[in-house]
Amino acid sequence: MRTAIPKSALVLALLAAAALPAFAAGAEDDYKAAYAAAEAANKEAAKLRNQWTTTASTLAAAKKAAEAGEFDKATASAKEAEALAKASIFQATSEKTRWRDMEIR
Amino acid sequence: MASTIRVRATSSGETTEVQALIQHPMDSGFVKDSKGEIIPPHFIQQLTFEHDGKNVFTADWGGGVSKDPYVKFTFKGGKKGDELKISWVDNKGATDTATAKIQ
Amino acid sequence: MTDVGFSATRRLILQGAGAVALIGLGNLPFPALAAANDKYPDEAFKAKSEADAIKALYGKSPEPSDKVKMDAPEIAENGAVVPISVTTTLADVTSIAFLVSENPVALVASYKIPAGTLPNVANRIKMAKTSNVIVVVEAGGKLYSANKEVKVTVGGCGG
Amino acid sequence: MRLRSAIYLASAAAAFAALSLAGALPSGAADKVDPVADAKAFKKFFTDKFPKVKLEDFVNGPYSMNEDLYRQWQEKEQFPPYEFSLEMGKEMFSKPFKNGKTYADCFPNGGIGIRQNYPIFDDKEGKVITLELALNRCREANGEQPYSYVKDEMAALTAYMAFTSRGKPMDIKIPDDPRALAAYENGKEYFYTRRGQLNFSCATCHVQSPGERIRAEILAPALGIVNAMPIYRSEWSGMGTTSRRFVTCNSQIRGVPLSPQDDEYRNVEYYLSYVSNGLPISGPGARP
Repeated sequence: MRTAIPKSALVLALLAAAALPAFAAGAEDDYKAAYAAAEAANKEAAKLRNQWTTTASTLAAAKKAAEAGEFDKATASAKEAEALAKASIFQATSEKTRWRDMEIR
Repeated sequence: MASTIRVRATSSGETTEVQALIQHPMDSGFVKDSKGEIIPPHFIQQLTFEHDGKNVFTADWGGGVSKDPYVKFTFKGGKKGDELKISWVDNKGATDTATAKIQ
Repeated sequence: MTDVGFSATRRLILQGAGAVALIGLGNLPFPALAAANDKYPDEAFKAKSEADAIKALYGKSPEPSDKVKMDAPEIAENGAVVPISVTTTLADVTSIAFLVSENPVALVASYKIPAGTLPNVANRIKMAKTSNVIVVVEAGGKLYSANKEVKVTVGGCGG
Repeated sequence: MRLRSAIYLASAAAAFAALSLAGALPSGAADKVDPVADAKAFKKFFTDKFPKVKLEDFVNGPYSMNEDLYRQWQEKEQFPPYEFSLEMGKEMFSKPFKNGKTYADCFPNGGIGIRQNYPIFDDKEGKVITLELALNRCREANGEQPYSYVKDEMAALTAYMAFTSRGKPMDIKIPDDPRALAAYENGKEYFYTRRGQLNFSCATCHVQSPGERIRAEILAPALGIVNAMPIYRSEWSGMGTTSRRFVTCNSQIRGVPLSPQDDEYRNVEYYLSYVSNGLPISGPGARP
């Protein structure tokens, strides 16, 4: 039994979540840039038919923090969302060929 | 509208086995909806079965009975073609009644 | 709700419970049934613990009996729908009650068994979490019980 | 900077996860689409894995894998929870539309006993048509509003149609048409592709782990899983169609679900139904 799956999924999730902000300057502009980047990445994931629910919820958290004027927090969330979206893109791209390894034949 | 009551009553000659399924949400009053608000209690409190003018079974229910509740019991007597009368009343005062023929 | 409202409701329902349902007088807390049938054990269905519920229902406590046979799953497939049934060889059974000790309200169902109806009942109940299920059988004026733990991994009470 | 390396790490983790999975399974390029060989291998995989389960019993999902569950199911089936939906479907099916026509006018054999043929491949459109899609198209063609694809009326209608096909072997045809083969292959790809933050494919649960518990639930085998649709799930406290199952599976692994009846969902249903050919229709079903 390949029980490695949930574990590796967890690793992936943790690593993605670890993409926390290094230098949140606190400016609204930083947030806007980070949010736009995250949104763009998530759009690309949508094209690949592989968005993650966590990307959407992290984006929502970023927006909420920004509305409350907490731009450090908002930027951090936006960057996390971007990392999540990029991980989903990577997943979709690599699975283009890898899915066959799972196939029953 | 279709009845909320489904009954299967089968006579073996000596006894009659009765199974009933009622369409009802049976909200206990302890569950929250997707918005986090409590769904108010809404459940059947009493379900009665009469055969030949006589009560053969009464169920007193709380909110802990499953949605679309089910119950099965057996009584002595009852023959094919006899009628069974089933009624329920819930905590909001709603009721329904149906009759079923014993098979 | 005021007393006036309460008795007005009572009258309405006594005149025709069906009509009340149709015009959707709904949302009355508990009095409706008390009016339609005063034998509904309201207090017992408000008790939190099984001991209080049994006391409210019967005014005494049961003793365990191997003549009460409960059929319940080891692990419920889903706490929302747990099939439980009971049969007994005891004579003169007048009622059978099902309780779940860990539910917010312990008493789930109480069945009146008139003479001529066999003392076996099957039903489907909700369980919030892993808990003891207790069946109480009233026979010849005495109370007997059976107990079984049913594991619940998906709770049937939301959340 | 940190962000970049985090993504790289995340990517590496995903790659590692994929590789560690790949290791145990034979890999190789499949150039030719061969549904007949696929279906044979699919059945063999499950019958080898569960030698005690009869082929036709796989349609009973988790109940075929666990005795305690089987007993609870038998008890439920005495008066199954889908009964109301089934009756509603029967009534709806025979009730004419405003223009006087009925669902029967849209289907071969008046819609009775034909569920085992769906999804079909429509060679005019070049696409897979599921039963749910065909039902809504029938409504629209007769001037009625379409229903939600996931529950309520749609589940009731499909419950009734499945009921009239109970016991009939699933009989999905893949015509000799490159578009049909492409749809089939796309469905297969969807089935085996890992997605969502949890990095699960449909196969992770329903091929590798059926019979095991994930949290509380016993996973159903993919073989015959569509034969039981639609289902009453205690978890949903109600009925759901095949689309509903796909949507909820996707959300559970933290993937954003597609819209019901998007091409991928239609194709994956086509694939899953085809590889379950020969197994009886058992729907409507009841599931935990």
